[in-house]
Amino acid sequence: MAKLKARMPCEEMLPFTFGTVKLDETNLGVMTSVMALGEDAALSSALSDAHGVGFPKANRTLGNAGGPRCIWFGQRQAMLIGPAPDDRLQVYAALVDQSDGWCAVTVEGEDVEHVLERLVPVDLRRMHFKRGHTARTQLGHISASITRTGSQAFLILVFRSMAASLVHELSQAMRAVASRRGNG
Amino acid sequence: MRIKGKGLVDRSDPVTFRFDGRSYDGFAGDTVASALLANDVKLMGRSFKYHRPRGVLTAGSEEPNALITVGAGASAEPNVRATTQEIYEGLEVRSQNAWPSLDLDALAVNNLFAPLLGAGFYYKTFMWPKAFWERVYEPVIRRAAGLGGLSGQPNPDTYERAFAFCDVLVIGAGPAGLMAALTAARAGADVIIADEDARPGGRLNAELLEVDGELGHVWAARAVAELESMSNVRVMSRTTVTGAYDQGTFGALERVNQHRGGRSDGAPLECFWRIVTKHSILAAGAIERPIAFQNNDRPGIMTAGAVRAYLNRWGVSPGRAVTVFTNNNDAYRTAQDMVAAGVRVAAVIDSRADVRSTGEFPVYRGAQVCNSNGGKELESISIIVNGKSEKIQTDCLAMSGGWNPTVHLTCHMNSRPTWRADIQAFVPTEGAVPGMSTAGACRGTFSTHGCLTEGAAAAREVLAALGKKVSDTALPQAEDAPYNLAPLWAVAGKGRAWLDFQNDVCVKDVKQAAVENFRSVEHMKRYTTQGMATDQGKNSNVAALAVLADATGRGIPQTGTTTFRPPYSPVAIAAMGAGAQGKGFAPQRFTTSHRASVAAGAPMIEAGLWYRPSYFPKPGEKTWRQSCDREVNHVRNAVGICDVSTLGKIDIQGPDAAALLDFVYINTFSTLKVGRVRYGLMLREDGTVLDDGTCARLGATRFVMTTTTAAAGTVMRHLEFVAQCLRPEWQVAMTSTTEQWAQFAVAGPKSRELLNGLLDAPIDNDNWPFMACGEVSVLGVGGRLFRISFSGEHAYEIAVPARYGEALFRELVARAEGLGGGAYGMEALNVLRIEKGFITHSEIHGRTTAYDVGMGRMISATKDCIGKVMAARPGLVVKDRERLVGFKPIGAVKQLSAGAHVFAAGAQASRENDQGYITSVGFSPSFGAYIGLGFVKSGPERYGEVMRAVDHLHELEVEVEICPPVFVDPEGRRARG
Amino acid sequence: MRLDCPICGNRDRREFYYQGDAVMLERPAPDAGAAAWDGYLHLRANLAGETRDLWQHEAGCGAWLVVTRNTVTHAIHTVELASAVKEALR
Amino acid sequence: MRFSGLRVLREGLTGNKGWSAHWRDAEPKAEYDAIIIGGGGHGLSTAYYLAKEHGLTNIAVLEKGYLGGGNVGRNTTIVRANYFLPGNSEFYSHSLKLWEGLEEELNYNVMHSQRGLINLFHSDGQRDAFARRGNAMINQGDDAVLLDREGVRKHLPYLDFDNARFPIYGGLLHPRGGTARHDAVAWGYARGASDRGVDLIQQCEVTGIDIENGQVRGVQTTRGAIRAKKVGIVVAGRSGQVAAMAGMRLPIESHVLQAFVTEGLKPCIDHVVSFGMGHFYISQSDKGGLVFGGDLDFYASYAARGNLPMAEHVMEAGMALMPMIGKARVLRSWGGIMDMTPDGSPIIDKTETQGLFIDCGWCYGGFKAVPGSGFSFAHLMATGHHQGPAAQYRLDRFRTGKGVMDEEGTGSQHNLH
Repeated sequence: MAKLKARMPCEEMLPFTFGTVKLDETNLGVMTSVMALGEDAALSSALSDAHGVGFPKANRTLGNAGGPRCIWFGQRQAMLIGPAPDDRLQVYAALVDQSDGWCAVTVEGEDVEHVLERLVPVDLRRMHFKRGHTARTQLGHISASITRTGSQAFLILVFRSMAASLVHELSQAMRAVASRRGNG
Repeated sequence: MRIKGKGLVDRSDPVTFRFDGRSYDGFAGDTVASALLANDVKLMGRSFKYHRPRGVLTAGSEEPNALITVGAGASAEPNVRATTQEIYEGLEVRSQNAWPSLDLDALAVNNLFAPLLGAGFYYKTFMWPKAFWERVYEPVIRRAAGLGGLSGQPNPDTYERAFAFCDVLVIGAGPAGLMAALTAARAGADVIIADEDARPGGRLNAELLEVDGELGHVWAARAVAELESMSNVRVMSRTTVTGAYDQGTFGALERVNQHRGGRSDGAPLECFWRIVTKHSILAAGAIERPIAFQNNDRPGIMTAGAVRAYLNRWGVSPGRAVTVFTNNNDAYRTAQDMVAAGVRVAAVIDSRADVRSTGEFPVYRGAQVCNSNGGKELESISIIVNGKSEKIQTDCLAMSGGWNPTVHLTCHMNSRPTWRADIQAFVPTEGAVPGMSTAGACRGTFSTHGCLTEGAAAAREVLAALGKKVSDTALPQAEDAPYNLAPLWAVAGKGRAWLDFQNDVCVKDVKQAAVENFRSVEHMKRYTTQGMATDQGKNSNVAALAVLADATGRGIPQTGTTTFRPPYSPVAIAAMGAGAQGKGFAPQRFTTSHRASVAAGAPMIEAGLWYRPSYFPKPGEKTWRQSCDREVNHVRNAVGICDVSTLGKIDIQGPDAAALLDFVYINTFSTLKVGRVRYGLMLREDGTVLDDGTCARLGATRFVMTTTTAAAGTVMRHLEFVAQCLRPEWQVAMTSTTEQWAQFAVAGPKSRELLNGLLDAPIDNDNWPFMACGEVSVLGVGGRLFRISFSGEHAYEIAVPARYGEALFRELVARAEGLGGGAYGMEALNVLRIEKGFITHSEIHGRTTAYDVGMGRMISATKDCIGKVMAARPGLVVKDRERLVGFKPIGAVKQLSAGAHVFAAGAQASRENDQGYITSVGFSPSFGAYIGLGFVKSGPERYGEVMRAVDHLHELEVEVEICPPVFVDPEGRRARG
Repeated sequence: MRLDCPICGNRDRREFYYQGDAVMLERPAPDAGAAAWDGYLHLRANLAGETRDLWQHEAGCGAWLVVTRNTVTHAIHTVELASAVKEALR
Repeated sequence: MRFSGLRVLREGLTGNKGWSAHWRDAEPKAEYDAIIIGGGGHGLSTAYYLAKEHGLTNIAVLEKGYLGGGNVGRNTTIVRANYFLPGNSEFYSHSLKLWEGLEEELNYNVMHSQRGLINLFHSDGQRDAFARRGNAMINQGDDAVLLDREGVRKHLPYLDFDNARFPIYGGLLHPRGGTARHDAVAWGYARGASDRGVDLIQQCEVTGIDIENGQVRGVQTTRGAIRAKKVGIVVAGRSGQVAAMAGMRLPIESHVLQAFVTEGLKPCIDHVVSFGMGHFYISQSDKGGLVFGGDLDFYASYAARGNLPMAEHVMEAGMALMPMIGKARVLRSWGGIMDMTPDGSPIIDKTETQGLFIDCGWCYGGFKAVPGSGFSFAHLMATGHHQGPAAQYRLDRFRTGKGVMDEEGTGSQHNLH
């Protein structure tokens, strides 16, 4: 019997590099919308017990790449990344599988802040937006989740269907920034 | 004429450029204007109305005369100020608004007819005969109007936009701005300093004034270097702050590559910045005023500060025998600098009688220039001194009527500037822009010392507000000369004395406006077009106001004020709309089956932001209709596959999820069993239909709602509104899962047969009846199966995680083809749903109620819901409302069109007789005829009536029978089979 | 224009959706009568001065907000979560 | 004084000394038969038609600023009659007919230019909706032509036909649509009204409306009390505040709409073009500036100025639709205050106070309505009866649901029309 072949949102589009900045797709594995129902504190401790990361404060992430990670994703909502959610969480939260709903890319390099300042209406400079900070905002006209993962690295999530537009927007900005370097 | 040893241009870097086809030499650092003046070219443009020959008036972005077109072909850029365009090797520029040439301009004949072309003449004539306005007068006027021209081709250049954030934005990098930035930056504030010039420094680059014992431009360069070395500072040169907006937001235009040829691919020409700041310091300087006198527009007549700037910054003397006409002290600097540079100064004409000024040049005190003489270049001026007329030979007159502080940005949030009599000028009103302070010349403080002092003081205030410790920055030493001025706006006399140079508004025009009762300054401006030119009145508004005040016998502050709106200087549409050209205007959303559909040759059409296949052509099919008919037949007779992933899917969970659904749908969902789906209709609060769709109950407290593709976002927002604003006490959470699932309709009598080949556990009519739903395993992948139908056939929608979407779609289509069916697109989908009378947003177009679409009885009587009360308004339940019906053509013409209006048989097709209209049509292969849906007054009561459907635009008139909107299987047996 | 979202912080106006007067929080009872419903849905004080209106941080956290704002100066005084304002009304 | 080409010639040859005031500035009298509050386009045309059609000349127009200083002086000058719904169709059709005779009527060149208006559509569904609209226009007796893609290309070759995000399927051409010189309309009506004896009083702000026993008695102003038997409120952008003086709350929310003009350019856009998908419309003035705009800023405002997000959105739409305008530079942007109603259609009606009338709620379509609105409002004020084409513009339609004219179908949210 035929088997269904999986396809990533940015397949065949990435990676590429312009100037000092590299854009690549990342596979985050299982992603689950965790929406609090009831007491937030109870949900946070249940999350900690089950997965070792609590429910993050607004605009923050808990955990790191590789291990379980919880990215704040909206009012009373977080994205649990990595493990399949423990069933016990259902007492405190609505859980929704979003593993296929979002396209995830990493963008990194020396000029990454200059690339993103062309697209994002939030101050993402390191002094204000540190590692572990996250924002729900827009990238161009695309609704996005943007998280700083390193001094020159960000994780960006957008709806899967907009992967091509995301790549287009980022590549335009990357080229423009690279051209300025060329001008010295 | 270039002056040896003068100027800041790089003499080691010669640059060649072309103006009107002729080659000229200049140096790096030159503008087109300075380089042309160095080559003794004085004629650079023509005025708007009279086509008067014009030379350069200023040395900055306020230039009204010397407007040129840069480049050629598609990237030609009109209306560039020669005074700001830097030259580069290979630059090609042309003059404008002249034909056949700048020197011999045919429309200069307008100048002879000037007496007929006074203020507002066009309001009084061109009215006869009536049809001549569009046919004769207007085309002639239009052709003559305008300045430069667009190429007419798509803009080939790249532009970008960006956001920047800071604690303090310093606008202007003259002495005040640089001092403010240094003070703030040294204390650790997050600073952006922006200046429109390529070279920061402001007037320090144009003067020979000293700061701390060195030339001002040297101090400025040192300050800029220090700022650029600091990580908390961003120095933005060639960047004009164009507008002040709410909550500390500023627009700014950076000319990234306008000064360079041969840009690399992807390099932006300009960048439009949105700068967000806690505080701003306006240090934008001042703009010198011309004085109105007869023929004051002749090439060679310039502002005094501009003449000085050309000498000191660019090493150019605009003349060989310079005269100065002034009402203030400042212009004497021009004479002094000229003499020091070895240029002859023929005279200084000072309108003030009581001054004791001297220099190495003749000074006429209490004198006025009353006329200029020459052809296309100044040859001499006539002056009146002690009541006597004298003529002075001169090829450059430097005039100064005083300085206007650059208050523009302080007006952008509706504040009006304040009149200051001592300097005869408007200054910013305190608090005009929240968070903005002002320093230096833009607030009427003109000495270098004053500018430095105020810049530092403004920064210290900001630092205090930011809670930062003020660093000990010593104030540099600089001149503190007094600015002494006696008002002189217009020299009395006959003839035309220009105020607004570009628009050819003269003193007499303002006076005539006053006579004709355009005495309000706003009326005068609109009647004469004063201040409407590309300089936004920067050079002329205050003088025009003064002339109006005089003409109406009022003081200047009593007459009115002047205001300015964004942008400070004009901004290219391409810059503010950067990235939107072509496909960049809105994000594109692609379904997982997109590639497969394109590979199958399907034309993809826009559905909101999504792309969906229109139809799937097969070899031998010549028209879309042939494909569509085949696809409809597939579904009716075998099985069809359609990607329906674009429909909104909202996962709704929580103890109060059912209550929420009961509240937003007109029908009841709390009674729905787990594992079942129900159709629902939701209203806006005003009683009209918002959207429709199915909603499945996956668990006791979990539902999945589907919305139409078009309304997915609107419905999500509506649900959040209800949950957060109306019922925050409810425990309910929702999120969109539209993107998580790839979902396909599998429709037709063979749909179950097809699915059973894919599902790991087979289904039958008992375990999966009509309107059942649940989880399934599809070729080993977990998915969802809904037995719902938008075609009326036995049908399902099957969903898998999106990563498997493409694979499943290909698999489904292949299997469907094996069963005598195949993929179907939007055209077939539309026909199928019309045949069943299912509505889309063509019918629920925002003006229809549940009653109108035949679902009035679905509104539950036993519960409240959004829209229920207002839907019962008397006007919305009358019988003769336009209500949903079907249409069948029954006469000789069998065509229907979804633009036709419907009339009673025999009635004239007029608005008074209008009975309704057709909203959707399709050719039904099942009937072998066109059928349609639409609305007719008292619709359901008129079934069987024969009416006229008239589409004037398509020249189509059809006899139609009004019928129930369900054409196929009205009992609904097929879907249940 | 920028709003201080109580959850996300200071953000550009382009992230927000505007609905209208915050009177929309006070939905009348179904039997409140035509005048009450007309007032709820249509009639507006529409003050030139301080108003309270409903916004949603649509491109951010998704929260509905009550914004107290001056319609003449565009000064923004307070931004509150609509759910909290509504709870307080009950 | 009658204006003519001959007159311009004679004055030109004699030093332009013979021109006189276009209108008379009057001092307020103690009492008038009727007072119009608001010296904008609608107020001035109301006064003109009251005098001309109904012989009421003992009337005054009270203007707090200067004549024509409101929306009539800050719009994008479009004149059209391309409505779908009954109520609007006949009203704008009537107004357009008045425009077509306005120069002769007023002896003032308002430069009404019927250069044609094209509404572009970008999908089959939009084409159908525009076809229905075009047919409604023809049913009303007006003109409309449905253009396919190639038809649009003939008229507007500079549009992006090859690569646009929302491809051009075609357009609905309204040949009699066009533009006019906005200020001239206000001045022409002012001159016409003044010549017929109407007192035009500038710098006179109404601060109160005097009502006794449900009957209007006059107004309080910054220049004293003035008695009047009838008072008409015609103050778009300030309707709510003036109505509040009579204790009324209106179905209106005030919103800011931005507009833009570029530097002067040689002729390049001959029509009025409207881009539905991007909410963008543009024309070129006789002086050469591209005049364009888009949607509301969407938040309630009395500031008459907008913010960048909408300004940028408008420019984006322009670039998406006609990338040849990229190098045109925006010279000036401005904002007008719009009376937004719950259905996007206006109000011309009596009020519960005897003798008090109101004309408001023009959303952002008021300019083209200037002649029609004045004509109908004058009729209502003079006779107490609604004039035919404006009969549906009732205040109570939202309460009753009868005669709601929601052309956009966006429902009772004021800013969505």
